[in-house]
Amino acid sequence: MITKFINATDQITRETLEGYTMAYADKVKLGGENIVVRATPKSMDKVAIVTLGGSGHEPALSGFVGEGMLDCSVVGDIFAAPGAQRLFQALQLFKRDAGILLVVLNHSGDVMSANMATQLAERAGIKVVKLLTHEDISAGLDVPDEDRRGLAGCIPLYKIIGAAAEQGKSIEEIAEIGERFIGQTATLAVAMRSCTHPQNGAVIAELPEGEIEIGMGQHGEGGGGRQMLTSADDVASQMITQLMSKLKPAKGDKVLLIINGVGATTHMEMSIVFRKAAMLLAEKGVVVADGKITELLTVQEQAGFQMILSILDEDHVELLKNAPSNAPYWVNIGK
Amino acid sequence: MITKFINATDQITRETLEGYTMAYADKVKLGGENIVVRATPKSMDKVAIVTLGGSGHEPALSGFVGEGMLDCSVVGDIFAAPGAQRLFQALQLFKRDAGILLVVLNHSGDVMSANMATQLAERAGIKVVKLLTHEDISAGLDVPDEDRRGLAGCIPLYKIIGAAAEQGKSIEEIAEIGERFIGQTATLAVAMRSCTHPQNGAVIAELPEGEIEIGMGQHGEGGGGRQMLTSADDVASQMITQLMSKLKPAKGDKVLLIINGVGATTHMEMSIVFRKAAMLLAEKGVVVADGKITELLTVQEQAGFQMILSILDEDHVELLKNAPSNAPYWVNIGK
Amino acid sequence: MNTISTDQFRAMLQTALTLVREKESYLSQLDAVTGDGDHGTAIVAALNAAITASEAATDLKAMFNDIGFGIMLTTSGSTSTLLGGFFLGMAEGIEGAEADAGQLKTMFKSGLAGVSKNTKAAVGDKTMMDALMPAVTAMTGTESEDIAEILAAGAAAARKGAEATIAMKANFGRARNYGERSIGTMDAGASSWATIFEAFARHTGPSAK
Amino acid sequence: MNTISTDQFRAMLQTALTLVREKESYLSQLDAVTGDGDHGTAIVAALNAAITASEAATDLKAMFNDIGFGIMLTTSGSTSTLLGGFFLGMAEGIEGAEADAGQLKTMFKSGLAGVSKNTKAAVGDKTMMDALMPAVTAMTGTESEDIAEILAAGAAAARKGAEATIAMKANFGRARNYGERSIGTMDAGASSWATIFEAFARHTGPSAK
Ligand SMILES: Nc1ncnc2c1ncn2[C@@H]1O[C@H](COP(=O)(O)OP(=O)(O)O)[C@@H](O)[C@H]1O
Ligand SMILES: Nc1ncnc2c1ncn2[C@@H]1O[C@H](COP(=O)(O)OP(=O)(O)O)[C@@H](O)[C@H]1O
Ligand SMILES: [Mg+2]
Ligand SMILES: [Mg+2]
Ligand SMILES: [Mg+2]
Ligand SMILES: [Mg+2]
Repeated sequence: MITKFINATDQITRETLEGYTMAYADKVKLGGENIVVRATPKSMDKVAIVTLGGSGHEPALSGFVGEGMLDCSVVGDIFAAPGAQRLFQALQLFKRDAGILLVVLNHSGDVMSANMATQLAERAGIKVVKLLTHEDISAGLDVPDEDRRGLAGCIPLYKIIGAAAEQGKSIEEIAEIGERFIGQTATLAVAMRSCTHPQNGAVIAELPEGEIEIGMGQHGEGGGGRQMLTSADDVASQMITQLMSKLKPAKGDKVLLIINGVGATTHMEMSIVFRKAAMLLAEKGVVVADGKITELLTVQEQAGFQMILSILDEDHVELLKNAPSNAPYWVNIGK
Repeated sequence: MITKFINATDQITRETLEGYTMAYADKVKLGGENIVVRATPKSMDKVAIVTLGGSGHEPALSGFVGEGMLDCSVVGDIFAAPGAQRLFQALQLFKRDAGILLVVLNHSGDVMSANMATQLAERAGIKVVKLLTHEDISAGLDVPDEDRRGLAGCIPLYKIIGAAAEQGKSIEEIAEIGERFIGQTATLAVAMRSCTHPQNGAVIAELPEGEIEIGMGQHGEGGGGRQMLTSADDVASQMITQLMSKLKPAKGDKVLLIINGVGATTHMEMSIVFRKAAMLLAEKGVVVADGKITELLTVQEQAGFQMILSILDEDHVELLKNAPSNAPYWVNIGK
Repeated sequence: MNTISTDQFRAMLQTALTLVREKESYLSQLDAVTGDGDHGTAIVAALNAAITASEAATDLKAMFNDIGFGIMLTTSGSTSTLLGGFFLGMAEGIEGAEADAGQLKTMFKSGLAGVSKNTKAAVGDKTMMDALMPAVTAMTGTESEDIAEILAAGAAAARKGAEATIAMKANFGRARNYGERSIGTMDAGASSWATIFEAFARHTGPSAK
Repeated sequence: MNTISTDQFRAMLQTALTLVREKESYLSQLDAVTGDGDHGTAIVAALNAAITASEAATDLKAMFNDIGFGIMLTTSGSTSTLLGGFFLGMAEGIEGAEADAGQLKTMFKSGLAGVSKNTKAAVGDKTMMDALMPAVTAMTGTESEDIAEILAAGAAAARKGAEATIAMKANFGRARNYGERSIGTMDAGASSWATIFEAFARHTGPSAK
């Protein structure tokens, strides 16, 4: 008995990518097995932005390949980083003097693949600079960066550095813009109902009815404390308070606030959560310069969401809001 | 015990709309209680496009208010059309010589509200033309239009007539473009796991594990036959075959194909379904000129999707793909 | 009881709200079977809105108009227009601050006409009309000049009509798509309207002043 | 048994696949407790890829290189780099078409070094290293020149190391976020690597030719 709209379980990733590139054929195509690239490549004199990650999180990560964002996403199987050799294939496709900026989310599979592939690339004379995201604060506010996972905060990062690359900035400049953004971004996830692994049907992180876990990662890995859900406002307050404790936005600071739904939680609920978080930011005089309520990075049919908060410098606001992008799942008209 | 991120159940609609308009404050705002309007209104010499519908379907319908799409959405409580007097308030806001095109989905609550409000408006000298959508084919291929529900096909319609209105076309021209699009659009929904009513917790349309119902409406109202889910390809084939039987696209025809997720079904699954449907269209020589895999109109946390197929005339392709739109949930750069 | 005043009608609405509230989740459950599971929520909201809107007026016509527009401003769903249209219709059928038996009959007939402006549904279609239409027929057909008796006749007919919807196939509303599968459950709207008529009758019956 | 050939190593991989496949869902379940529930799926996929990639080569170095790159091309997850790195490491520690006892020990030591290029994890961190490191230590510490005995020593140490992870707190991988809550379950990777070593030993043990 199956409870998902799938075919053979070992064909999920291939079929997903085929369907996706068919739907958005004027924007994206397959550049190799499990390698998604733009339909029309960016000019060779600009830095290429490449990322990697497991499937099962759609629209992430491939949904953000397109003009003004990513050049390429290299896809692994469900919840699994692509192998280093696959990633190396993709890096070979984007070899250029301007260099490749490789965005890696801090999960050990991704990091190990990226390191190995980068070594292979270096030997092949390919210039690669890595940018590691680690904005999850569930492990604590003071833990070292390497103990913090990369969550959906990578996606506004793609928008910002993608726009910078489109403008012809150098790889060093882009990396600096990106590092600065990562340093000012914090994410916290909450889960309510758990999900099943689409290949083996395993229930990942069973949660009793009515209970939530703040701090659960995007593969059902635990990380926080469990509690009964009392109200949207209560959860929103707890989360935005922790994010503010981490980032300490000052009065007048401009921020980006995203509520990223991970699956079964509705846009209705996410809007209610956004409302409370935005109100608490406003109380501190913090300005929500940009917001989003949507599914960017999902965890199968899990219920819950990730709350992403970033303090934006002026150049970030420009790149985020005023630069165009045309990736299937993040279209921006710009100014 | 609550299992959704909400606060008081009678405040859901208000808080949802507040959160939504906060997140996209540069695009939309509240123009009255439960009335969502553009942040910057369109000029008075252009036809206004207004729609109405219950909440609980987010991002529909208010997510499509914005430049190049809707001018206004009037929102009822969960799954309930707004009252006629509320709609009349909104029509008063948009009174203009060019007229108001009011898009109504064929559900009796919506139709009754719209009829009553239109009568009130006429008495007040407001020019209103109604456009009724009824693209659901679950009741059968040959049933009269009034027996067919309006499903998510209204959303590409908003894009097309919204673009036409932006170009300054007359209300008669726009209505003709819209009627032609509705006549060439067919939608079929499938449900797998049911959802709960967010206000009273009632389980709407319980479905046994592993069973699906093709033809279920967007409020859990039944309509089709139940069967075991065997594979994504099988469901996709059944559905696209029925849609093609209704519309009879000819070889070389251009179509729009949308897989609209209604809640818990993932973009991964929807992509797999899109793939098969697109392959079957291609086999018949039908050209997918535009596609989308996304959540436009949801049914709480229900699992399932709606498959929308439209045969596009050349003017539809232009308005759909090449005209810009800037509504929060349908941004299009255009040409 | 020979006349009915605005205050008495307000009290009837209160009783209706009380009785309907007792059945709120039952009504939503009926609606969940062939609709979207919210009729209990909707009818309670509508009666609340009616009571709030009824407060200002001093004569029946103004009060019914206020109620109709109040419902249609602040509540949603099919119920909003059906109940709203009913009260707007009532307003068209009455003048003054009190109604006698004859005026009462005209007023309810006019209420039914108000509903019929919004739907072609009739007896047999499995909607609230299966309660409302027989109720109005029974009321107008009653020879008695006693308002309590008239309302009692309406209530009995409404309940009978509602029961009859169990065996019917739905031709209107969300249930229509179920076709044959809609047979076997009472229509939610017919059930709630029958309850409202029962409340009206109970309020003016033997136990009332 | 004094030497091991490419064909024998291929047969050992087959046995490893068979044993791991028997435990596939158990391994995914272990991973579901503190990770993402896919280790069984991942390790089966990786061993399948290893077998496919092993077919062309005629000497051990080339074969291990093909296996390493094959795994890293077609499979995903932490397992891809860890197992891939292990085989690339093995390749660096061997020449020719056969390995004797001494070469076998060097080869496995070199395999461990290949893994260590990709992770700082060591014994006590609750990862596959808790199986691999003691296994290699036991193998290199064995006086015997008999390959079967060497592999048996490795298998016993790997299993003991895997068992020990139950009491450990995870410092690497997805389980790290669980902190204290990771205690009480065996690490999925340690368990699968122990099984692989058992397969190697079983294949060359008394029941093998
Ligand atoms: N077109 C119609 N004509 C008459 N009555 C209708 C019609 N549509 C719905 N109804 C009545 O309304 C009831 C449902 O009310 P409610 O649940 O409040 O509305 P909604 O369908 O908007 O959720 C039905 O049980 C039926 O009695
Ligand atoms: N950084 C690391 N160092 C050593 N071993 C690791 C590391 N990360 C993960 N592992 C091992 O990999 C196992 C999980 O493998 P698998 O489930 O295939 O990968 P993924 O975490 O990508 O889902 C863990 O049980 C652990 O033994
Ligand atoms: Mg994994
Ligand atoms: Mg409703
Ligand atoms: Mg209803
Ligand atoms: Mg895993």
